Amino acid sequence: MSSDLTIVLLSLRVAVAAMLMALPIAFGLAWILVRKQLRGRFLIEAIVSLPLALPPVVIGYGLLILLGNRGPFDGLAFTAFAASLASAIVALPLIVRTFVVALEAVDPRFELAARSLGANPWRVLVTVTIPLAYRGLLAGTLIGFVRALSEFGATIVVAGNIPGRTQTLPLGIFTRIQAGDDAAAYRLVAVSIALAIATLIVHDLLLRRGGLSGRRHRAGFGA
Amino acid sequence: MSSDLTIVLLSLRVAVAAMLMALPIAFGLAWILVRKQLRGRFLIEAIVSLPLALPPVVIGYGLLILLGNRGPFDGLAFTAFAASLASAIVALPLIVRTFVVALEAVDPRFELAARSLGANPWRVLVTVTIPLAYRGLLAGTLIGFVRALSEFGATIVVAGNIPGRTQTLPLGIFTRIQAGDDAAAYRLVAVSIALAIATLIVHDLLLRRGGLSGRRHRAGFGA
Amino acid sequence: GCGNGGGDDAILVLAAASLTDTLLEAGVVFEEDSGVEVEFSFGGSNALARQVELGAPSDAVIFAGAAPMDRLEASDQVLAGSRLELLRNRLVVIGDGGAAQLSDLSDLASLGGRIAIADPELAPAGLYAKQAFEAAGSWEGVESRVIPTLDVRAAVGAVDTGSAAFGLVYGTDAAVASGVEVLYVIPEGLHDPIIYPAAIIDREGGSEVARRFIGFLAGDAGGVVFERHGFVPVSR
Amino acid sequence: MNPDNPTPDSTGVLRFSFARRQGDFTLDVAGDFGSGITALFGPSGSGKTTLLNCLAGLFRPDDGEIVLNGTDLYRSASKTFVPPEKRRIGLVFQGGALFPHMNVSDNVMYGWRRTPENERRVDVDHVVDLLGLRSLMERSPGSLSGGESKRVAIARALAMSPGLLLLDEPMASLDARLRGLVLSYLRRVHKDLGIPMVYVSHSISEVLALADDALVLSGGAVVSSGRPSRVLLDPAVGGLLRDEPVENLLDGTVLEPGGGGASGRVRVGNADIVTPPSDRAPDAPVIMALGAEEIILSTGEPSGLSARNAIAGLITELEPVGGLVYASVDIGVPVLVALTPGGVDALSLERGQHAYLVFKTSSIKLLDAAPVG
Amino acid sequence: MNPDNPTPDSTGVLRFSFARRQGDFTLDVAGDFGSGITALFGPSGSGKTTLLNCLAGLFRPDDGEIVLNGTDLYRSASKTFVPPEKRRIGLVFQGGALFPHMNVSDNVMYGWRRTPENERRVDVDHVVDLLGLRSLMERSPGSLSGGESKRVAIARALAMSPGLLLLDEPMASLDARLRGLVLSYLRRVHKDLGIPMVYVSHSISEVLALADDALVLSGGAVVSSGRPSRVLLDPAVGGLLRDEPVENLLDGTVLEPGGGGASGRVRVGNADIVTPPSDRAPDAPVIMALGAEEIILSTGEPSGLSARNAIAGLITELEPVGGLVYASVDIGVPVLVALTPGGVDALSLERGQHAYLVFKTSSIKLLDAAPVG
Ligand SMILES: Nc1ncnc2c1ncn2[C@@H]1O[C@H](COP(=O)(O)OP(=O)(O)OP(=O)(O)O)[C@@H](O)[C@H]1O
Ligand SMILES: Nc1ncnc2c1ncn2[C@@H]1O[C@H](COP(=O)(O)OP(=O)(O)OP(=O)(O)O)[C@@H](O)[C@H]1O
Ligand SMILES: [Mg+2]
Ligand SMILES: [Mg+2]
Repeated sequence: MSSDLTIVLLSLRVAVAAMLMALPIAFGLAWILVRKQLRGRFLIEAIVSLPLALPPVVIGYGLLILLGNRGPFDGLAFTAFAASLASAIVALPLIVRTFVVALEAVDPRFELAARSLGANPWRVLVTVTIPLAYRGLLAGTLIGFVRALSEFGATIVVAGNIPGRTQTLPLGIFTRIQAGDDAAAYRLVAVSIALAIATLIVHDLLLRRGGLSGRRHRAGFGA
Repeated sequence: MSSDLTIVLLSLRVAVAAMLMALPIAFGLAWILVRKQLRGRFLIEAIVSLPLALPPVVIGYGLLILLGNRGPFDGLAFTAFAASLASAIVALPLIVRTFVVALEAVDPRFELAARSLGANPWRVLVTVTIPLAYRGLLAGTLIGFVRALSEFGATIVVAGNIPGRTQTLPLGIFTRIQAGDDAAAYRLVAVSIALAIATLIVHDLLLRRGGLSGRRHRAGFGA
Repeated sequence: GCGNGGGDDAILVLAAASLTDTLLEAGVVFEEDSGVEVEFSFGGSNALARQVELGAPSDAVIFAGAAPMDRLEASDQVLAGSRLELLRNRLVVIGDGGAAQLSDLSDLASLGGRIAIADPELAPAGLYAKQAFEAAGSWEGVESRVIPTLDVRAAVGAVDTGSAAFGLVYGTDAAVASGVEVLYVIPEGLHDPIIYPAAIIDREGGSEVARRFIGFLAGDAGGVVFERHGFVPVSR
Repeated sequence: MNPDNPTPDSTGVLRFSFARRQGDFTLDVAGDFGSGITALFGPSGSGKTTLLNCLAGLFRPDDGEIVLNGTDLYRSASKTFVPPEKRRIGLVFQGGALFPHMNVSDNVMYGWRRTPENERRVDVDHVVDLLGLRSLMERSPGSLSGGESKRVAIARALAMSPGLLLLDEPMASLDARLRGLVLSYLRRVHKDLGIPMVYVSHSISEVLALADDALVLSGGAVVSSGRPSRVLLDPAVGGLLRDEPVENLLDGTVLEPGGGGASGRVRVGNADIVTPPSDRAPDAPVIMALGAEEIILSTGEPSGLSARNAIAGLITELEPVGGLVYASVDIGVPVLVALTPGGVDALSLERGQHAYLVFKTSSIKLLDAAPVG
Repeated sequence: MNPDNPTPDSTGVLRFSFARRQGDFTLDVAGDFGSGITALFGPSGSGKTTLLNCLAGLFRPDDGEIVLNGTDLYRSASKTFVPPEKRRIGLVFQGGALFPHMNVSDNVMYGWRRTPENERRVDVDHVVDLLGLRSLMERSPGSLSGGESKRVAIARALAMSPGLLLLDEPMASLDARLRGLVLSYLRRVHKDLGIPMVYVSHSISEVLALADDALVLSGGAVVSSGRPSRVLLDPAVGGLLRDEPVENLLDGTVLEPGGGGASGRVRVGNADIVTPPSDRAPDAPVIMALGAEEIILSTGEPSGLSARNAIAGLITELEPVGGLVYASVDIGVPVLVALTPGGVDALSLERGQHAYLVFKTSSIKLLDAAPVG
């Protein structure tokens, strides 16, 4: 068994990588779902929701087929990348749904005002849409990250349980429970909880930084 | 093995029961997080997020200790109730976070306007807050329900995998994979996907019913 | 009986997931014989043992290996003297279609490619596989290429999809998987005997029905069912 | 000024004296509102909206008291705070605050539904028709124009038959025709149902056309209050009103309604005044609005003027306010006339002197001409 | 009327002819806006805001064309649609639409930052001071009062130095003093920077004080357009303006500024007119606003009147509009006087007759008195 520290560092690396993969895609999809009146809309919704509908182990088998030698992405199974990918896919629907709720709350009037002030759609996205949806986007990221940290079923199937290489916190905990090593399991559970709380603290700090947004109407009845 | 139909019906029953437990609690917690400036706020946030931070199997073991022969709620382990409870706990953080995002987007000005028009806080909740947060609340419910339908790790530990009594869809899929009966496993995966899509369709219908809400500012720049 | 729900005399048996089909079938036969309903909860053997330890309701257990049963015995969960050996299984090396037959387990050390085994920490099958490598003196040579998987099925899946070149799995699992080929049957002497033990759980003196059911499984009627599914009943 | 209402000097309906800090701004006010219509005005950012929100219970003061008809709505000493839904105070929000998830009809009926049947005194159908909302009833607020939203907000607040009605710039975005209609309807509602009103406006002519009392805020403090005509001449207020005309509001009785091209006649004080035609019955009470700047003083009897009115009176006061001099001329009732210092000098006007008020028929507005509510 | 601008009849800066349906309402308009200030008015719900949104590119018409300075902004035939950020059209939203996540300063600077340096022609610091926003710069829009929000919205639109400025009721919620300041500042900006403006207002005196042209909408269609004085007398418009006074806007030159208690003097046409004091330099051009209803006609030379002005002129027209008769009196420039039919009869007024315009100094407003921008 690898040391607790190795496990924690690996878990963080895997979860961060998962977020790097999931967040841009999630934002793009949420944006399309909220702002575009596509005909393929429902299909996107369905595909995005799938990973939520299936037990992670099944997703793991699906990924194993994709990443195996016979699949298009030969040789990626049983690597840290596979673990990140599994986490990203499992976290994606949660992130997308939360992003959708956050973006739906943004009044398009502000986006139009920004455009009439000379901002092109990209600028509007960066200066208006994202800041206005900030709280919700942060919440979605939090959910996604914490979910990625706790991902087990898909990961162990597609990435295996290789200490030091793919054994993340949940896998480590599971292994120790199965082995009857309760003390070690409790230690890792405590570490998981600590990590989640640390994430929450960072989230709250970022929220406070994001200052004004989300409080838009709290203060007065003037305007 | 029990029939596919039995499994589907049981899964639905378990997931619906899970929602009945989780939704009121989730709404209450989200409401407190959004509207009250409590000192215990962070504690609530942390407790609510925990089930997300831990692998479901760990939650399952925790519940088993509570519901098992040696716990305070003897006799509840390995029942459909245990399965519902497990699903509810695992789904709760997702629902709460989405509800928080949805409620944060509700302008308190409308709530105050309603109160000045003679509505007490409960009426305001029912006639203003909930309808205004409708899209987000629905999204949270959708996420929670689909997550409950796909819950595996906690369920198998605390409710067992008893065909006809606690074998929900994900457990059924797992069992069939173990038995090497790939065809049956694929069939159940297909059923899971179909259920998720049906849920999405219901969600979209309800959204359309909820009509006005969420589109509040789309139409004009008049007001 | 003291399982829960399902009627007063129904019993609940926690059993290894690999026995699912077999036991459900045997359960039906037993029920027709005795008029008593048997319910099963299937899972990984180690997980089942943990569940019993933590207070899961159960009347009998059937595991895919001795270790979990040893643990339950050690913690006095099992009715003394009720343990018996029900079935045997074999460990085999599988490979994807093209690989050549092996003549010895140590051949794997010289061939390249990843080797999937159930995680020795998680499943008895993994333990047996590790013992076999160690006995063949090639554990050091292959350790870095070993992929510990969730369970035997996942090991089969890894080979089936080509993510691993070889796998060490039970003969019964290899038999039902279509895309893999048995390359070598590992001699039984290389590892602890692969025995499926059964026992009665020690609650209020143990369930009489459970005793009868285990007896049924160990007898001729049960043996027929097991053989039909590729197992070797110990009683034969 | 409205004979149906007790004088504003009698016990106020609403008494308040409280402070509330928000950021750098502190609202620290004391005063009372009578059972009539009170105009609340003051520069942008002077605290008008904040005051109304505190009265309605949407904001909580830091300290002080608010008493409505002898009942404490708020009192910091006893920690009393009556929640907004128990106050029955209607509020027309400056920004509308229409419920975006309900159609116009549900918005209007929201407060009505929560009013006990025996307290429903406002005819909602009539309000809807008068405000021109009938064709909008099924529409969503998001699709309304600015003026349409404002009108829905007014209807919504009225439909709850409030015990006190607070209106925060209800006329912004309304065109002249609607403004006239709404003004006279509010006056009618007040008269028929006795609902006291507090009315925020930046238009002094609007205020004068409607209000029995006035209260002026500046920088979060009350700088003047009392009868509108007195408040408007208050030197403390002068600077705030620059560029705004002062208007006389005179109680009168219709002598001849006129019509078909003929002018009407109205008796005000001792004088018969030629007015635009109206559809009022003879002997109907009427309010005649006449801008102080639209009256010319003549020392001799004028002739050959297109102005139809030349009313003899006695100059009782001459008061310089800002750059102007206001003369109060008694014609049975006092009438304010705005003069330039140069004009006063040129005619050597002084107190006690007789003079004619010269003004045109078209300078007159007759108020209270609304359809009956 | 403004000598700096080409006459409105010359090629318009902005030409439009398009239709847009929204729900039951259809806006179907054609017209043009000149390089001056155009007043857009019409009843509530007539389509003013919709028109502005289409011009700015925030709404897309269903059909038709919009051409700015010869460039197509929209043309359905060629599927041309220039996105709003490329139009450089500033829009002051009726509802403000301030960015809630930025403080006031960032709101104001938003468009400025996106303006190429060489196109920045508006002095933002000056706008901020003039609109009284300096102390609000760090505040969040949610904490602003109604009038404060409106002012920030004006500053934000100006700061981008737009090529065309659309103002949707910018004066709602502003008190009289601010309204005067903003009006004259806008006029100044227009004159100095040549920014054409379209200005929605419900106040006719505001319109007249500011506009070179007027366009009247009703029910989604253009019912009249042209010079304000002409538009206001258009019978098609009459019904929409009921209760609103008509105002004369006369170009003049300062003769004496006055001050220290003394009146000023302004030359308008052939006449020297006694005005309120101003701080303008002698010979400065000035606009004199004088309500048509505030003028009395006298057939003989009047005497003993407090009115300081009695200007001789010639009646060139007598036109009945609504219940009134408008006389156009030539005093070098035409001046409109509102009369009652009764008054016309009593003096037997007719065209070609000589008459005196009698009006008070205090009836006069001098415009363009803003601090220099
Ligand atoms: N959170 C806050 N921090 C600082 N100042 C605030 C805050 N909220 C309100 N104010 C200030 O309080 C003052 C009073 O606001 P209020 O809305 O009552 O003004 P108002 O008289 O209604 O003005 P208007 O006529 O422009 O609507 C304003 O100057 C406003 O900027
Ligand atoms: N989605 C819609 N469905 C039906 N009617 C609509 C819709 N959107 C706007 N309208 C109508 O279009 C008309 C024009 O609206 P607009 O906002 O342009 O009016 P406006 O002239 O600016 O009025 P105001 O002076 O009251 O602001 C209004 O009557 C409005 O109700
Ligand atoms: Mg206000
Ligand atoms: Mg509008």
